[in-house]
Amino acid sequence: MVSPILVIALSLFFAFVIPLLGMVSKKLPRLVPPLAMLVNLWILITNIKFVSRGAMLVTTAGLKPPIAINLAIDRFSLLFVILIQLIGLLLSVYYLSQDNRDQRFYMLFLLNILGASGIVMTGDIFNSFVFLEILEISSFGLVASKKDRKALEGGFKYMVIGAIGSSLYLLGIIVLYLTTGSLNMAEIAKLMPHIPESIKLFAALLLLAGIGVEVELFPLNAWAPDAYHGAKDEISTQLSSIISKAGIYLAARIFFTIFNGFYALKIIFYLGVITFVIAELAALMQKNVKRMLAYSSIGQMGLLMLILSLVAKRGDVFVITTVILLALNHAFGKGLLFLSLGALSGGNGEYEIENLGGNGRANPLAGFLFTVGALSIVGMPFFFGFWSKISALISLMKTNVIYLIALVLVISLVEIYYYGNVIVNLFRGEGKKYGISIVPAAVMILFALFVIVFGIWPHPVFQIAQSAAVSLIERTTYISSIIGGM
Amino acid sequence: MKLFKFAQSRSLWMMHFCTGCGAVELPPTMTSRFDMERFGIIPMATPRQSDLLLITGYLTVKTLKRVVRAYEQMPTPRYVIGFGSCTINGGMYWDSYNVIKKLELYIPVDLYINGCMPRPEAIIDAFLKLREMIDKGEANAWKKYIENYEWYKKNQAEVFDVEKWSLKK
Amino acid sequence: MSILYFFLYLLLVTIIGLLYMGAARKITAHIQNRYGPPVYQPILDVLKLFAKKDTASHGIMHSLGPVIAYTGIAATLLFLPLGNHTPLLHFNGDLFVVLYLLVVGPLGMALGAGESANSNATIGIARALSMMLGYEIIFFMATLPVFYHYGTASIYRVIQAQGAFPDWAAILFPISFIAGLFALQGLMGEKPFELVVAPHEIASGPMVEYGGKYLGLLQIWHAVGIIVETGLFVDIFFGPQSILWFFAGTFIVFFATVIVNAVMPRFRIEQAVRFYWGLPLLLSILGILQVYIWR
Amino acid sequence: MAMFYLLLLLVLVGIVSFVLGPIKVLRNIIAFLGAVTAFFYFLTNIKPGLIYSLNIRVYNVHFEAGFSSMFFGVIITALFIIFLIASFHEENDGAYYLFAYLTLTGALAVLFAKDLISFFFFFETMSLFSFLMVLKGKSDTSFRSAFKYLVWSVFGGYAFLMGTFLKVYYTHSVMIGDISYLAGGVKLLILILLLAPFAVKAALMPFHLWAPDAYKDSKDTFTVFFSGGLSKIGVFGYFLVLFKVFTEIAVKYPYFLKAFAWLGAITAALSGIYAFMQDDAKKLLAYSSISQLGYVAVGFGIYTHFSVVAALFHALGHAVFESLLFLVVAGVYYRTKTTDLRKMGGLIKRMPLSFIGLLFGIIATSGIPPTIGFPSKWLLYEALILKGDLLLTSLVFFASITAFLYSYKLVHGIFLGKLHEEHKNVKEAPLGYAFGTVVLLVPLLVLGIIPGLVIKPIDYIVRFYLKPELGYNLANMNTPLGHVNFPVVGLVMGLTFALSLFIYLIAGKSYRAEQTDNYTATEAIDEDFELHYAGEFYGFMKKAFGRPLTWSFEKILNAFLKLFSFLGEVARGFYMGDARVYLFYVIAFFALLAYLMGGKL
Repeated sequence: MVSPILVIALSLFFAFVIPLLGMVSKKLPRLVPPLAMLVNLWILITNIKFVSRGAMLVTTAGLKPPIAINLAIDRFSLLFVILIQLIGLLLSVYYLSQDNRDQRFYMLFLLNILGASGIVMTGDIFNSFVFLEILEISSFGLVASKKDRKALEGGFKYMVIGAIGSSLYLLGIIVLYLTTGSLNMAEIAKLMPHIPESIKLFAALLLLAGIGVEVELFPLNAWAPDAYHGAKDEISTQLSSIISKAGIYLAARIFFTIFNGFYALKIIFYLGVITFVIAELAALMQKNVKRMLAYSSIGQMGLLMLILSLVAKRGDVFVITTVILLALNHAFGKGLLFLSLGALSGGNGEYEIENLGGNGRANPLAGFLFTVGALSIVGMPFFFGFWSKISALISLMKTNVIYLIALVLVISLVEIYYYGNVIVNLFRGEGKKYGISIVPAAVMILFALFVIVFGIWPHPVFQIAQSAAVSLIERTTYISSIIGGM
Repeated sequence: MKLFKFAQSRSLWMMHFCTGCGAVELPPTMTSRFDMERFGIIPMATPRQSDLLLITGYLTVKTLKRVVRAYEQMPTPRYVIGFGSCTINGGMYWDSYNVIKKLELYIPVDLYINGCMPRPEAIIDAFLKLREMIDKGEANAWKKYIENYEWYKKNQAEVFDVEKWSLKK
Repeated sequence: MSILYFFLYLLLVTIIGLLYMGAARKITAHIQNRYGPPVYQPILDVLKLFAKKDTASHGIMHSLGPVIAYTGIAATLLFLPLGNHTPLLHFNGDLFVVLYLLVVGPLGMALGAGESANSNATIGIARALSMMLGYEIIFFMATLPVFYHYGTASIYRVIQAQGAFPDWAAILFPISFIAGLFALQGLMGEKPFELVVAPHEIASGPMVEYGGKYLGLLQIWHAVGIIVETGLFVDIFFGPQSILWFFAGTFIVFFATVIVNAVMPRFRIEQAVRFYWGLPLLLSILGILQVYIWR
Repeated sequence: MAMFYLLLLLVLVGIVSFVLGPIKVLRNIIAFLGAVTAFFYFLTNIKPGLIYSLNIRVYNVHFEAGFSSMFFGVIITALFIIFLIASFHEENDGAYYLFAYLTLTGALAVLFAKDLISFFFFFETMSLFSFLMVLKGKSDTSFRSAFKYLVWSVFGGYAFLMGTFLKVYYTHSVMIGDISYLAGGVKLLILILLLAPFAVKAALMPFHLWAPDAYKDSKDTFTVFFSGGLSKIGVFGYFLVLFKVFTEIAVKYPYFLKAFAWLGAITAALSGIYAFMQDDAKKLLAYSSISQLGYVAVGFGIYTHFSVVAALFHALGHAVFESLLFLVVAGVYYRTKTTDLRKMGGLIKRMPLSFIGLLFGIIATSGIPPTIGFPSKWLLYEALILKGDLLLTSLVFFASITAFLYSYKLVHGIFLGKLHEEHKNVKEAPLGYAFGTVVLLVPLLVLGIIPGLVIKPIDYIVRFYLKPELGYNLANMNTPLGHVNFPVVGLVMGLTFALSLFIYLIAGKSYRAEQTDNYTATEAIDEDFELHYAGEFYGFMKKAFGRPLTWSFEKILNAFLKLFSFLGEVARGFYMGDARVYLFYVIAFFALLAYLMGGKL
């Protein structure tokens, strides 16, 4: 077998190779990321069969946990890391088509993917902090890489809030270390019962701050609209499809595995609801399509978090499955939306609805893809979104919060309203025609295919998500498989 | 057939074309003093419905064409009564440049009522005369119009634009 | 055989209706201190009209309009019991058949008048139809309590359910009866609701392009219409009558409308409709409440 | 299995005709054959009581064919064929037919669906693709109306979904089944939520706001199917919810039924009034369609055996004559390129067949015998009087009077009056339209004279749920109140018509007059003189109605939209774009948490 540690090691290696290649030729660097992703994916896929019900332990420096740093990969994390690498691969292929980027961009991109995968794979809470830092810093760079006023502004805001968040996250880790004397997630989880409530709560809140920035929870998500708006379209895709997914994973891992569905999740529940409502309402009033997408993706994350927090009420496999489905739908649908919006606006920053009027008719492919993405996000039948939304509602029902179903449906109507408005405007009147080269088109079509194919035949995704969910739910197995019996 | 003739003579629906001062004599004729409805004569709104065209007073170039049009719109059998001396010879307007002197030249007239103005008694008398004529089958002026159509048209053409004003059948 | 019977029946009622029209003219004349024409005058008019040689027609629908009109009213007549005298068909249809057949006539005339591209005609039609929003609904609401009270929708059974003089529907439901009288005035198109044929205003409205035999058909349509409309009213409100008393009743009702017609000026159209939505509507609603209270 | 095959067939035909998009002839042939095959497959293979459940692993989709679904299915599929044949004359791409077929698939699947989730699924499918059909409409405003339509129908769908979840939550069964045994008011809530989408589809006020625009702006031939066919889903839904889901409603909530009936009557009356105020033919027809569906709601609201029979019969009648009217107007538009009543007129001389179609269409709309409109109206009135709600009866009668007004305005505006100069040489509508017109005329007259033909199946649908009171055979109908022999009515009308025609023929002859040979106070008019009186046709009624005419549901809706946009503004207020403020948020957040958790720390 090939050790998954290589995923991290190789990514780092490739990242440092890039500048060297850059000296050789300007064209080479952009070939590196796809290569790296391919290798990583190959490694991960070879590992799938070794990841059984518990977590697969990958030790470093020949020491056993809890002493040593280690990766702990169970089905849940494997699913997420594969998702991240896959979207990373698609994006890096997307980059192939466009030159006039300097090599640093590709470095940042690789590091970003590295950070995300690291967060997902590590079994060590301090490492998760390290990877979080890598992730965030590289994202600041990526957002700002457009080098215009908006982009820099967005990057700056992201950096400020992200820095605060991650420092608080570190603080939380320190608190846990002081009380348990361990940095290993499994170890901490094992000792969790012995920690006094107040400390537990304190730590949980601090950690929540760090994660909240990533998953765009209400008060901590102020950076998101500007960052999404300022960044390039593909970077926005990355923000919504990769970084926030890492955040979701971290939230699930920490608050469920470590804190064992601790009631701090109640806070997440309320925050999720608030985020969901406020963001969607804000999107309703947006005339700028890209900002609208930003708000909508915040809203989606809010929905995700509130569904996730339902685990506190009842550790149910179905709820986690729903979370995964929503995450997948969001990753692909929203990614598709951002990319096709880029194609529709022809790369120049004209995201106002009236500027986009008729562009859908002028560029049919991009218009069609945007429509597909939008319909999937609002959860129309024959698209993957339908299943994720239905199962979200079902899990709401299973956990006896009927009134939330009404809320979610009303907000979904709001979603229909603004997305429908955009779609209708896209196909009204005569618009400007922009060419779309083959590679980005192919990437977008792949995104769309996922949404449509699994919208019509969702069963495989359901199965995978379920098995992943099971391995998250059985936390005792996870713990025992890392540091033997408890 | 006899019955129909009887009906025709007994029910005359009148369209009074009030071109001149003669019209003032009609209200007393209709209302309670003289009451022409006794003889089954009532005023009608449109030429389509009426049998009897009553030309009350002088005709000018301007009104003649309209009279002709109205006359042609009336379904046959149709009757014309020239009312007052103006319709006979222009009356007091005999030397006016734009008054029609002789009505006969343009549409066939069954009978004239002489005088200026004829009193209501005279009008009713005329109606009764017309009734007799119909009974006897003498009131055939409308047939004359159909027979000598071209001649009438020629006369009309001297006064106004026949093409525009007369109806195609 | 029965078909022949229908034809004679129809002919008879048509003549009676024409005589009613003559009577109306006579009455009006006397009110205006004149002699007026002989009572049989309308018959002469109709004969004259049918004797007309060449009448103008604006096309097939324009020609068929009066035909359809007469069709509608004749068909209605065959479903309407005249007091105790019942045509063969009375049991095959009830109130709603009659009500809907009554509409065929105006519709036919409307279609015919419409094809003659004459604005006056169309304005007349528009008025006629709008007037229906006024009187038709009042008439319906006025008759409803009777049918509801006797628990049937068949005119024949309503007649039979009523008795001799004291228990007539008119006595039982005086409010509805009055409302019905209001409605009847509009239904007959008499002043103050004579907006459809307003000779001095829109040149006799729908009839403006009709002369000769078309006008004749419309005349006999109107003639039968008088009998049917007043007859429906008498049937519903005056219970079972022998045929003679039935016609007496219809004549009395008709007489009332004629007198009102003779002394009334004319409404403007929206005034007329609004009038119906005022007092008559209130009365008919009161009538309905009355029957509820009785139950 | 048959049902699944049917749906599959439809989807495949749609996809094929999409692929064949550019090759017009072949595509049309395929589309046509597909529709016909589907129709006959439906007639032959699908029997009531047929059950099939499709397991897509994640979820089990249950199908069941009942009498009602058969009834509506036949109507919808037949109308689809008529729409299809006519639509070949228009400029359409392959996608248009794909969407059309998927709409039909959704509609039929809704009829077959046995469990609520898949019902919702197919309902949304239908809404989505019919939305796309409207989006492909003819005018630029079609976008706006399509959007309106989407939002409304999705609103209905979500209400239905909410109801579904409530039902599942309380009854633990996702199947379409009884909820009337539930305790408390929740069952009323579920009832209303489940009825909402059908109220939207059948354009019951106040859910009708999408309909006039959507009907006006969708392609003319599609409107035939849209108004005649898809609205039947709404009627089907009424039946489903009132009889299968809430079986004891007459006992539990009689007042709900009363309110429902009144709502239907108000819909009929008000939209009748709106209808005769319109100057656009399609908009007028849209309102008339809404008005006619109002009667159906009344029939269901009365909830007696023959009122429901009347409602279903009227639904059928609506499908026939409303589609006929829309089809004729579509043909007229095809020739004259306008639906504005003020710009047309006198076309009777140019398009006689269309005129006949429209004439009988409006006669049926006004419910005059001997057409399909009459028996249902008659039954409905009998039911109303028997129920004893006289004021409701009067309101319904008022509505049916408005039918005369808008019907005449329609026929006069298009076919009667003066022929316009630019329409001097228009031809009769092309074959596709003519075919539909003739085909629709047959049931319109036959079922008007012999209603017994369809009363029987309808009675089968209803008598399972309600005590049969209506006595009927092929010709007669008996209610406790009265009795009609429809053939006799037809016969008498024919007879008297023959008589009057005889009088007309023996009387003196007549000549054909020009339209300029007209009584215009003896003024000579020339060809282009404007004699056609069509604009402001019932203008004086504006005065008669006064202010109330200006009230509309739009205002309430706009108030809602205002509320939402206000909330949106508030929400946006949080993201004012100042980094310092955002920092403040973070700190405030922690202050708040510290305060809330203060006790525990």
